[in-house]
Amino acid sequence: MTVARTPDEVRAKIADILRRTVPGAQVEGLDPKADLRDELDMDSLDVLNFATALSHELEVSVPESDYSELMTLERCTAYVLSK
Amino acid sequence: MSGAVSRERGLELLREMMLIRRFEERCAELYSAGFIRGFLHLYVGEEAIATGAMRALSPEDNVISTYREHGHAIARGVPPGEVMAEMYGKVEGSSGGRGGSMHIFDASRRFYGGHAIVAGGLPVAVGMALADALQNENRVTACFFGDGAVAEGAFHESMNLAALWNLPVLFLCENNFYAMGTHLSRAQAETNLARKAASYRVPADKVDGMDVLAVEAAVRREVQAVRDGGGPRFLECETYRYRAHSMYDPDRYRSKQEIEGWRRRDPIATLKGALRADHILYEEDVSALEASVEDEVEGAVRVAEEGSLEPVEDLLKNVYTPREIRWRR
Amino acid sequence: MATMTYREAIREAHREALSSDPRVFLMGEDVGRYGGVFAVSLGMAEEFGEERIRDTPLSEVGFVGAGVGAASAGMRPIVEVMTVNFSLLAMDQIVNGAATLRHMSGGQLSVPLVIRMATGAGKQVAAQHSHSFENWYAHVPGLRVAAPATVHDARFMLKAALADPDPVILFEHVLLYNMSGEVEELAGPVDLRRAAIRRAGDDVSLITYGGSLPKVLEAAEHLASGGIDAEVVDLRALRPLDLETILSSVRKTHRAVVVDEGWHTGSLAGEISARIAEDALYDLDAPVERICSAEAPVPYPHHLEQAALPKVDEIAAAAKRRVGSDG
Amino acid sequence: MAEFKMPSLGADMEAGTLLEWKVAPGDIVKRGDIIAVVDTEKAAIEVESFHAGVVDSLVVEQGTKVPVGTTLAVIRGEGEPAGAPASPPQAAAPPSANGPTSTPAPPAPLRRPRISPAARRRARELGVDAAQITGSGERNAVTLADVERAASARAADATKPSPAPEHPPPEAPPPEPPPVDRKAEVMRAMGAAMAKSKREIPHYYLSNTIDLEPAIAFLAAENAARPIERRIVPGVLLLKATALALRAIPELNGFFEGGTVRHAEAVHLGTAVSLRGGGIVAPAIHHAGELPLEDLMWRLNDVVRRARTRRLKSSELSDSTATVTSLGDRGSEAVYGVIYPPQVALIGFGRISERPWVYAGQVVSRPLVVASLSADHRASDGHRGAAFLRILEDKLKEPESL
Repeated sequence: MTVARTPDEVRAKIADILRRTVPGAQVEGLDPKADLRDELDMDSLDVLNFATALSHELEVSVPESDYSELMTLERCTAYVLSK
Repeated sequence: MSGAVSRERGLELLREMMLIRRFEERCAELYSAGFIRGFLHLYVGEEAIATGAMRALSPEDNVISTYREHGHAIARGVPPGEVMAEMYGKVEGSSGGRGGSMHIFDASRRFYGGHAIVAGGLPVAVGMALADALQNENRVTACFFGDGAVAEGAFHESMNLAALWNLPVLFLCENNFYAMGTHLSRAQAETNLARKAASYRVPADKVDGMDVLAVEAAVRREVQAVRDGGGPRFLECETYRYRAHSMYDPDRYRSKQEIEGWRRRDPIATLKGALRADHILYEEDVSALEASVEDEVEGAVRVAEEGSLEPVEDLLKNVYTPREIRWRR
Repeated sequence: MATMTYREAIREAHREALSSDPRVFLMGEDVGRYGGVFAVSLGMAEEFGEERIRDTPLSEVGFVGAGVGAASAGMRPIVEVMTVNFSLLAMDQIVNGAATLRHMSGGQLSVPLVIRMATGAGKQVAAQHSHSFENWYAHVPGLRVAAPATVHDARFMLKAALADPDPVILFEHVLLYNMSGEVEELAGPVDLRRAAIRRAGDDVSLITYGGSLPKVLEAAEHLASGGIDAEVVDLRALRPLDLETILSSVRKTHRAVVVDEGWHTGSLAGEISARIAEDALYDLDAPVERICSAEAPVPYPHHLEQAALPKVDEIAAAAKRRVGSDG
Repeated sequence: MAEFKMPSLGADMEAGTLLEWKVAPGDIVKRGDIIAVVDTEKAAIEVESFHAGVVDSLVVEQGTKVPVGTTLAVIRGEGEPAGAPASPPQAAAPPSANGPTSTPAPPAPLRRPRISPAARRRARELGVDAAQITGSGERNAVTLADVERAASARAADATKPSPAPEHPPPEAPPPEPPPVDRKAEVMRAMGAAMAKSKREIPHYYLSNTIDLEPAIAFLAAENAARPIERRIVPGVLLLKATALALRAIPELNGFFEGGTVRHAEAVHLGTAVSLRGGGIVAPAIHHAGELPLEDLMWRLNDVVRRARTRRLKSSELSDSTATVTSLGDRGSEAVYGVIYPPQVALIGFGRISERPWVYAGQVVSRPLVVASLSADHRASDGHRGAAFLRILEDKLKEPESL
C-alpha cells in the first residue's frame, strides 16, 4: 500500500478524512491554526472517529494522549509527517 | 460317535443346529427380498461349532465373535427374534438396530459381539481375560475367529500376550479354508494353524468342526484346562461354509465338487445318522423338529417385522455414555 | 467418447498401466482370482498373471508395508486396500513409512506408491465399514491424496498417480462404482494439482469431492430451477488442496457451502472453510457453511444412515440460506 | 386487521410527513420491520411495524403531512381476508398522551451490525455507510447486493435535481419531501416541548462536583491496550454510571402521565445529541445499564452518527425513560437541563476539566465534572435526588465496576 507522504498529500488526506468523519464539515478555507473542535463543532466522538480514520488511512499509530496534537490542521499535518 | 449321547441331548443338539440353519436360510431369503441390508455373512455348514462350543461354556464365561455370528448368538441364547430384529434395523434388535447383521451384542448373556474388522476381536478377548485375571474371576473368555484372522498381526500379538500373561482365553479358530475368496493355501505359508499358536507356547489342538459331539467334547476339555489356570488354549475347528462369503459374493473361487464334498459331511445329517443308528431318532422326531424350528424362525421374523424404527431424532444416541449414568456409579 | 462405468474405467486404467510399464503390479485382498471385492480387477489375473495381480492374505500392515518397500526399491506398486476402514490397520506403514521415508532419509529414498481404497457410506454396512477417513490422510505431509468423482477421472487419475514420484492415495466412494459416464478416450492424465469446476455459476460455490459430487450436482440443478446459479467445485485433490481454484470460485460467488461425508469436527470441510476465512474473508457475503455427516458412527438402519449423511435437500437449503433466498 | 398510524416520536411531535414507503400492498411484514420513513421536524426517521402480517393497503401517499395518530397503512393478520375498509386520513384520532406504548424486547447481546465482509469492503470502496443499510440477507445481514443497491440509489439521488428536459425519466420519481427550513423547524419543535416542560413540570435542581481522576486513569489504561477503533470516550463511563444509578433510584426513571407516576422497568437512556447546524435530538440507548462499556461505546457512536444523518428508528425517539446531556470537553462547567416530558428526570454533565481539588488534605489538580440532576417534583424529592447523585459519584469512583 502506498501512503501519502508529502505535506500536500497529507493535508489533502486529512481534509478528506475530516469531510467523511464530520459530515457537513466545511474544510475549505479553514484556518490551519484554528482548533478543529471549535471550527467544525467536533465532539469527543468525532475526535475519536477522526483519529481512528487517520490512524488507519495514514498508517500512523495515535495514542490517546496525542489526540490534542491533532486538533489543528497545521499540527495534525506535522504530527503525521513526524511519524 | 455311536452311543455317545442320550436321546434328549441328541435331539437338543439337532434342534439347535436345525434352528440356526433354518434361521440363516430365512435370512438369505429376507436379504434377497430387501428386508435385511448391508453385509450378510451366513453360517450354513458351520452350525456344529457354535452349537457344540456353547454347550461347553458356562453362562458366566465371555464370548467374542466375528461378523459371521448369528449362529453363535443363537447358540448362546440370544433370542432369534432379537437377532432378526437387529438385522431389520429395529429398536427391538439386540443392539437396538444400530449394528445390523455384523454387530450382534448381548451383554446380559456376556455375548460381546459382532466384530467386523478381521481379527479385531482377539486383542479385546485378551483384555477381557486380563481383567478377569486381575479381578480373580474364574471365567473363561472364548474368542471365535476365522482362518483369515490368523494372517493378521493382531492374531500374533494376541497369542503372545495371552501366553506371556497366562490369561484364561480359549481361542476358537473356525477354519473354513477361505479368507473371503482366497484359499488358506494361497494366503498362508504354514497352513497348519495350530502350529502357529503353539509357536507362541499356546497349547493347540484340532477338531472336526463338522461333528457337533466332537466339538463339544473338545471345547469342554479345553475350557477346563483354561479354567484350571493353565493359560490360553487354541482349538482349530475345521469346517466349511456352504454359502458364499457374504450375500455380495459371487462365489467364483470354489468348485461345485468341493462344496458337494463338504456337504456330504454335513453336521446335521451326520448327527441325524448317528442318532438313527442308535435308534433314538425317528422320522416323526425330524418332522416335529422341522415344524418347531420353522415356528420359531417365523416367530423371529414376526418380532422383526412388528418391531419399530428408532426416531431420527435419536441419531446421536449412544455416541457417548449418558453422563448421569456414568456419574451415579 | 466412450461410455463405461466407474468400475470399468478404473479397470481400464489398470490395464493401461500394466501394459505400458512392467514395474507396475497390483496387490491386495482378493484382487486376483476373486477379481476384487468391488470387481475392479475382474479378469485381470487371467490377463496379466497372478504374479502381477497378486492376492494377499488379510495382512494389511504387511502388504501395505510391502508396497512401500517395493516402491522404494524400483517397482510401481498399486496396493488396493479393501476399504479405508481396514486401512487403519496399515496406517502406521502409510503415515510413519510411506510419508516420511524421503524426508528422513534426506531425499535418498522415494516411495512412488499408489494406494487405492474404497470409502464412504450408503450401503448399510454399519459402523465398521462405512466411514470416510480421507481427511486423516490429507492431514499428512508427504502424501498426495485424491478422489476421482467422475468416470473420466476414474479412468485417468491412476496414470497421474503412478507418474507421481511420491505416495498417492486414491479414494473411491463405494456408491460410485456402478455409475456410468463418458470418457474422452485420448485424454491425458488428470492433473492432480487442479480442482475441477463441474458446473459454472455465479451465486454460490458448492465445494465437494468424491462420492458427494453427484449429490451436489443434483442440489445445483434443484437450485437452478429456483433461480440460484450454483458453481460446483470438485476438489479432486484433497492434499495438497487447489486453493487457487477454490478461492477464485469463492471470490466470484462470495458464498461457499462445503460438502464432505466426514464428520464436521476436524473435517476436510473444516480445513477448506478455514482457508477461505484466511484468504477470502473480505470476499464473503455470507458465512461459510459445512454439510458433513452427523457426529455419530454410521448406523445400520437405512433411515438412520441416510439421516446421518449429507443430503441433497440439505445442501440446497444451505445454499439458499447463504444466498439469502430462503424467505 | 391492524392500523399502522403516524407514530408519536417524541413529546414535541404533532405531525409528520410520510417521506417514503418501504413496503407495498401484499408485502409480508414482521414485527420490527422498517415500513416507512417519516419526516418529523427533527429528522427523517425509519418507523417500524409493531404488527406482523401482510400489508393490505397504503392509506397515505408519499409526501403527505398528517397528524400523529393518522392511519397510514392497514396491516392484515395472516389468514384475514383482504380489503377491509381503512379509515381515511381525515378521520384520524388526535394524538393520545405521549410516551411509549410498547417496550421493545430486551436487546439480543449487542454486536456490530451484521454486514458481510464482502459488503463491508465494497461499502468502503463505494463510500457507502453499510451500517445504515437495511440488510436483506440472513437475519437481516447487509449483503454485497444491498450495498450496491444503496450506492446506485445514492447515485440516482445525486443526479435527480439536474434538469434533463429532453429525456424525461421513464417513471415518475417519488414525490420530493416538501422543502423545509429544517433548522427553524427543529428549533420550533424543541421550543414547544421545552415550553410545555417548563410550564407543566415543577423542576428541582441538584448538583455535585465529582472527581474523575480514577475514571480517567482507568480509561487511559484501558485505551492504551486497545486498538484505536475500540477506544472508549469518558462520556461512556458517565452514561453507564447514570444508567446504573437510575436503576437504584427508580423514581427518576419513568414517566409522569395523566396525573400519575409510572416507573419504567428498564433503563433506556435518552442521549442528547446536538445536530450540526442547530437543534438537539435525544435518541434512546436501550438497556444502557446492561451493556458492557465496549458495546455502549459502539451504541453511542452508532446513535450519534444516525442522529446526525437523520436515520433514527422510531423506537429510539420514543422510548427514553430518562435523558442525559453531556457537554463534553469544550462546553460549560455545568448544565441544568429542561426535562423532556413525559420523563421525570434529566441528568447533566458539564465539561471535564482540571481544577483544584482537596485530596488527602492537599490541594491538587484533578479532572472534575459537575453532575446535575433536573427532576420532576411530582415524581421524586430532593432527598432521593441527592441519593441518586451520591450513587452516581460512587460508581464513577469505582470505574472497574462499570
